[in-house]
Amino acid sequence: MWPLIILLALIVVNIVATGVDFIVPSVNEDGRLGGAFVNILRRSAPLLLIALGMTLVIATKGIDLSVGAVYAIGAAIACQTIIDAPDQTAAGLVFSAVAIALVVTAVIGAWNGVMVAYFGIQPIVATLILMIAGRGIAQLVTGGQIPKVQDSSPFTELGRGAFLAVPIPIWIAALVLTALALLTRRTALGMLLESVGGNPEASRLAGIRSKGITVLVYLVCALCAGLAGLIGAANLGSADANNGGLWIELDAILAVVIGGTALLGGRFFLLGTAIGVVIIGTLEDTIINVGLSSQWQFTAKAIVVFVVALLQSPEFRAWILKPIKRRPAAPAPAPAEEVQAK
Amino acid sequence: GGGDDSGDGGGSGDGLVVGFAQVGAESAWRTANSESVQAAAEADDRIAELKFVDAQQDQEKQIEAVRNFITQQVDVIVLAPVVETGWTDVLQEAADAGIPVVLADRGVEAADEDLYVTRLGSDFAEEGRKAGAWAVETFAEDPDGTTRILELQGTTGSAPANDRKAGFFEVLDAEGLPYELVDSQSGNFTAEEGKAVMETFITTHGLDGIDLLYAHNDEMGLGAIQAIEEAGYQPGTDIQIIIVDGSKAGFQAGVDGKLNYIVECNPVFGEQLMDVVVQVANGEEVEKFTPVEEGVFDASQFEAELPNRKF
Amino acid sequence: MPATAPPGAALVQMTGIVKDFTGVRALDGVDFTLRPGEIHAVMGENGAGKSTLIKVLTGVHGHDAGEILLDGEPVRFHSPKAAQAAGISTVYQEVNLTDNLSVAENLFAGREPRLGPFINFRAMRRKAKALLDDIGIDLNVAAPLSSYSIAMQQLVAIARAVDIESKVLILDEPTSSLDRDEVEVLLGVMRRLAADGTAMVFISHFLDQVYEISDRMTVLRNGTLVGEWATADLPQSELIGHMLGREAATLEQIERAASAHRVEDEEPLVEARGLGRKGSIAPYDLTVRRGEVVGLAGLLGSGRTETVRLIAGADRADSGALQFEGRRVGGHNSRTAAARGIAFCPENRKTEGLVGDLTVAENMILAMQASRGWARSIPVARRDKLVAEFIEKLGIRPADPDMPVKNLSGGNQQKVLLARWMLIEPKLLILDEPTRGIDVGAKADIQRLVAELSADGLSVLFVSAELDEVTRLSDRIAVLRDRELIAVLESEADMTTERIVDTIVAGGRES
Amino acid sequence: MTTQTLTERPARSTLFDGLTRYVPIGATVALLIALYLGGVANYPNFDSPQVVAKLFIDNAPLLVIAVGMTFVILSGGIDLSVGSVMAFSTMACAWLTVDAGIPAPAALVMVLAFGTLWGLAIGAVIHYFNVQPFIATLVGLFLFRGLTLQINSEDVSMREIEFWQWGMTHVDFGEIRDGGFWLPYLSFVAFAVVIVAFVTLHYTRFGRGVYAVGGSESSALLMGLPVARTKIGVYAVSGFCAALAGVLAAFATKSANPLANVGAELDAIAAVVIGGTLLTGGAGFVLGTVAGVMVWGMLNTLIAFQGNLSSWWARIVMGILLLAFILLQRVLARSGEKRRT
Ligand SMILES: Nc1ncnc2c1ncn2[C@@H]1O[C@H](COP(=O)(O)OP(=O)(O)OP(=O)(O)O)[C@@H](O)[C@H]1O
Ligand SMILES: Nc1ncnc2c1ncn2[C@@H]1O[C@H](COP(=O)(O)OP(=O)(O)OP(=O)(O)O)[C@@H](O)[C@H]1O
Ligand SMILES: [Mg+2]
Ligand SMILES: [Mg+2]
Repeated sequence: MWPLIILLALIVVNIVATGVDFIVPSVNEDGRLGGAFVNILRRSAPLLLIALGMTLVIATKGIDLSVGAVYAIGAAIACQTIIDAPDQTAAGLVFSAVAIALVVTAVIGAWNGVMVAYFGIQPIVATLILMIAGRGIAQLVTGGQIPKVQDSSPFTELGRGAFLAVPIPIWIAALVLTALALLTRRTALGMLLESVGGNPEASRLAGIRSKGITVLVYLVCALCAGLAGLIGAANLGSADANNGGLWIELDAILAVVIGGTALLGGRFFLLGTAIGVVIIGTLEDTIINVGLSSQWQFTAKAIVVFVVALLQSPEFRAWILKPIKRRPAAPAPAPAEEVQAK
Repeated sequence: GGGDDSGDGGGSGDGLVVGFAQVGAESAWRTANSESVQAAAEADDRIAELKFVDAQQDQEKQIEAVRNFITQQVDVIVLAPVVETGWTDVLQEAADAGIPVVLADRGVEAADEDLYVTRLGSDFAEEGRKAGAWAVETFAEDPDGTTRILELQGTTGSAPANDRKAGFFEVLDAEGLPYELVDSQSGNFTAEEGKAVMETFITTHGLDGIDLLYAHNDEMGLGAIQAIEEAGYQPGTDIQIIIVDGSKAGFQAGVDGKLNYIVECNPVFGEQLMDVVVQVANGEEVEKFTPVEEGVFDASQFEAELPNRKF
Repeated sequence: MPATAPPGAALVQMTGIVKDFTGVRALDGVDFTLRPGEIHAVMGENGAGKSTLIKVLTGVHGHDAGEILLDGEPVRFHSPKAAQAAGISTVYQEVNLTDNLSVAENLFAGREPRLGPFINFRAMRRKAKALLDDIGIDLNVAAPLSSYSIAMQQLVAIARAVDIESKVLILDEPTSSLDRDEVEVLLGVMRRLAADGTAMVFISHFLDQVYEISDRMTVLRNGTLVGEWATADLPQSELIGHMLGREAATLEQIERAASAHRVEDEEPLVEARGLGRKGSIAPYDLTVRRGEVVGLAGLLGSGRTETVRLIAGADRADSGALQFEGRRVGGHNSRTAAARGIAFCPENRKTEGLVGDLTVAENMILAMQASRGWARSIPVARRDKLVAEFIEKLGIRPADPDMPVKNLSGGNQQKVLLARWMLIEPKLLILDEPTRGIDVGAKADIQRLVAELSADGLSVLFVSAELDEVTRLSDRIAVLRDRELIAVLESEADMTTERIVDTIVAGGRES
Repeated sequence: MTTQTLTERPARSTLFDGLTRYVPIGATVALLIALYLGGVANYPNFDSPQVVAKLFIDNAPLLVIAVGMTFVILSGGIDLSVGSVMAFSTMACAWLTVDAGIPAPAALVMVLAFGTLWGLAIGAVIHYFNVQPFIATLVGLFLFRGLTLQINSEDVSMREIEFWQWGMTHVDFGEIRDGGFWLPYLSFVAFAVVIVAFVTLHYTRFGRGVYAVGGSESSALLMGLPVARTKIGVYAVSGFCAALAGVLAAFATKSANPLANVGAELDAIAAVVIGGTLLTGGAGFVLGTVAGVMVWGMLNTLIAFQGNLSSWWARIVMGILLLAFILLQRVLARSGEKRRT
């Protein structure tokens, strides 16, 4: 609930700064929806995909630092495959380029999962390996160049096109969000994930295939990252192995946590993550809209994140409200000392 | 025991061992630069081996690389410094070890002048000035009086971003061009962010009435061009665009009429660098600064120049 | 010893204590008085609010209304540390130690002997050794606490609390996983402290212990105060009546259900042949027939847990073979075991049993869901029905299936864990200390349930530190000593507490 | 039965009990030595003692932040702000001494005090408001990068100020040209930090409290340990270390760069974890962290000596070396560790 309030506040700030045009979608000549907020959503799609995958990983008490590198690999493979072909506009080619990219990223994810589940390596280290090597692999694929796909290739539609007036990246992100939500909430997968994250040993003794689930989760996360890379590359028509998705893992984790999922595993909230992503996306625009210079980007982000984090903390709210609620001089107990039998 | 110094210079008889501490691989420009240097060293008989280290844009890593070259006792160290300051000690160590240092691309602060032999590279402020000069010329008689400018800066705090900005506005101010800097944000030298920032510029300020977009490199410029097209405008016509660098893709965009002016920043100076390195190793006199040959190109030259582009 | 208030005056006086948790009122105007030098038992069913009362007193939880006086002075502690500083030393219900540190460090954490600013490890180990010797346990004090069983850890926690010089010592179910001998030692220590003038609060579901040691008792029910009595004035049956709010007649000892059917005739369900694991349990043979209840008896650390974990597939055996329903079991692990119908309810509910963040309902259906696979989730209606049924059957309170299980009282958590395994309708139910921390009423319910299930053909293998419970429920008893299975007692005559103790002692002599 | 020995004592050596927790760090050190010998066998001049000394010259600031990070990770937290705090501290040194003209020693004290205060503040937020450490310190990561850029968006030189020369002053051990090596003063500062950290973690109540809180915070609270002080304390230590690392960086380069140390927090975390400390808290050693930093530096040195790797192959090889290292460490640790039940 708090993230939603913050998001609304940000939107209000933007509306005050730039007028209601900010939120009201406009219709472009070619019938596509445009406007500031739609653009934010469209641009946030890759981050959303990654953050969704990350949510699942975090639910199992893991973390995936390699998503940025996987993003770059997905983008690199797709673009390189396309530009290596004689006819960049062939639909079949684009289809196979996308398929190859997704298969490779899935394999990478499975690898991460195996390292964590079967070799018992701490997730942060296991994925650090690919975080370091992954960009190298992406650069290897592109030979250090930035492959540029012809604008006429159907591939670019993935990032720039629209379906029923709504930009395709938004469709993809919404679809994945719905699919994951259904998959985790309609089946028992969500509960099993939370169980593995909450208490792996108890889960094992209860007969849960915790290793299989762990591998699956990392696989899905990498797949999401690969897909995000495809959208990013399609949007630009090019793949930048070195900078594509750089530090996106931090933003993704940030979005997950803003959305209310704890890094300690257990309960996860896909919708919360989505809101977190939109907050981050809106924030970047807000800085420009209220006329702050580039130097402010980091500082403003820090402030907003801090406010969200504090508002989400019941202890903070109690502390702030205390002087209002109760006036008696008797010192109330410091709230943080309450032990919730953790 | 460390008495075994047989490596001294890696067999000075058959050529030089050169250590090259490169900034990173952060852009196509940089990759082209690395490849040019590596290829030139490979092809050059006078060079026995090129030790190449990529510091991933981190000064500490680069200093570490230089120290490693010193320990390896290479003949010449080539350094492409990430930033200008902070090199005194490590350059002094190289001097103490009797290894000459050549700077490539960016420079170091003036006070360290005695610690390197020569610098070969581009002058970012000059590139900014070149861009500024064209802007002044083009918009001298702007019908509405003031030239309204959007700027896409490079990575906040990096030398090219700072100098290209400074050089550009230096000329504008000096020439007295009436202008308004409508907005200026960092696009981190990447197409991705260049596009995103441009989209926001468009929604915030609109494009009508904006005269000029100045992008500190190709990638950002190309990203911005897409954003402009997607918003339904004609880049190069509805808004004039200057980019710095001049990659193939940049020139292609120029040929397609999507941008108006390219200030070259040439990464392909490997052969020039090898000549300098050999001269330095032989103790010959060299100039303190050797500029890389760079040009400027306007719409009339794009077509002709495109085939000559190497990156 | 700290000076005590004049006789008769209250050392601790709590009046009108109210504590609300979101949705639950755990304490509702409870009064509690602790007098100097007395041992005061707090009694009540699972979830009555005993632990909460203690936690309010010692500053773990703040309270919403009421007053606490210590030595006549109003106090409100902000943390257990403050309470400790004021002379209240506590052993909380769950073992609350840090098992990554050594035994000695746990004993002295926060009050390590020092040389200047530095900890004197040598002195600390020496003192730790002495302290443990004092209560009769022999551990390697430099080893990490995690290498010891939950019972051992409980003893360490008690030793720590006892050693902190204090005027009030609070013990919240300290004996739940202890053997009778350890209990004896603990009671001895308590008597000694009482003689020195330390006032004590004692919480236990073992009525005989309570009657043996306590001077007075306060009974809680459903978060409210029922009353306070001198132990001598309150007969056991009346106490139970007060606790449960109903007549105690239902609590008659349960007849051994085993006598109802002849298990010898049944075919074996499980046969372990030479099953063993290096460094953990010597190879053993053990047979469990259909419908049979086999109890495991032994001292702490004798290897009972290890024995059943091998059969449950929780650990991998490195020798021997296991037959289930006449077929040899290969690739045995928790998952395949559950699929075959082997349910294992582990002894440490906090670390091996429950998933604290999940709800009661989710924890209950976890094993069932795991055996169905993730794709086939249990239909909501079916799930609600099953969960409601077991909440009812086991008397889980509050009867809210959507409450995070970590917010339940200890005993109710245990019941949730039991429910999880009963739900999968197993063929073999392995229970490791199933009645830890469960109140008298519920214990009787559970024992009856085990008897009933076995009458229906379910086999049960169970471990309990309470020999009475073992003898009462079992058809046969396997006796362990020193990580070896030394005897299986079959005949009616053999299955007495005395025989078991004799066997353990003799077994040692013979080998 | 008497109460002589109530419990049975499994046949298990006490020596082994004590040693199991040293297995990961033992494995790390053994592999480190193997890496070094591999380098010596393959590259000329790798046996120069300066190769080892260099690990402590170039990585001195990393070592210092990694030590601070060790405290935080042992307590079960994480500190992502160190890289930015470090860059900010270097920039603050430059700003205070070059622009504001404050005497350098005073500036140094101010910067260190700032780092500590920041740690205290964020620790208090984490503890009292129960904000996840990852988020709270991520705020620091953004905030101080932003503030650094706002102080100055370009690099600043401090060479004119005499004081900053101190850090790189050499101490020579033997004749450098034939088998000697040198270390600057700032390496000794880093060593001092390690020693103090080691003693604090292992021989003081605060240090043991860090392990206890990392093992189980709620238990530590119920045991009556000063949880608040410990949790806030570790962030203060980390903040101090980050500021100190910033000062060391100022010494090392006599310049401040607003974009310095991006990602340093990950390097530090990696070093800590490679050194055998568990990210979940409660288990690990500060000496393991030293080994972790050395591994990190050694891998970089190997790649530099190899010298013919393109940018991408360098990354890939780094990844492969790290992978091999971690897998081997894991295998060694597993075979050494007896599975407990
Ligand atoms: N942190 C919490 N949040 C919400 N409810 C809680 C919390 N802790 C305890 N409760 C509730 O308070 C009530 C009293 O619990 P308490 O632990 O005091 O019982 P108890 O008498 O100690 O029982 P037991 O004998 O099982 O240990 C229970 O209904 C329990 O669910
Ligand atoms: N006296 C002791 N000295 C050392 N370790 C012990 C001792 N007693 C128990 N342990 C350890 O405790 C662990 C648990 O033992 P185990 O579970 O086999 O005991 P148990 O018979 O199940 O007893 P209980 O479960 O009642 O504690 C074993 O790993 C063993 O190493
Ligand atoms: Mg209780
Ligand atoms: Mg046991």
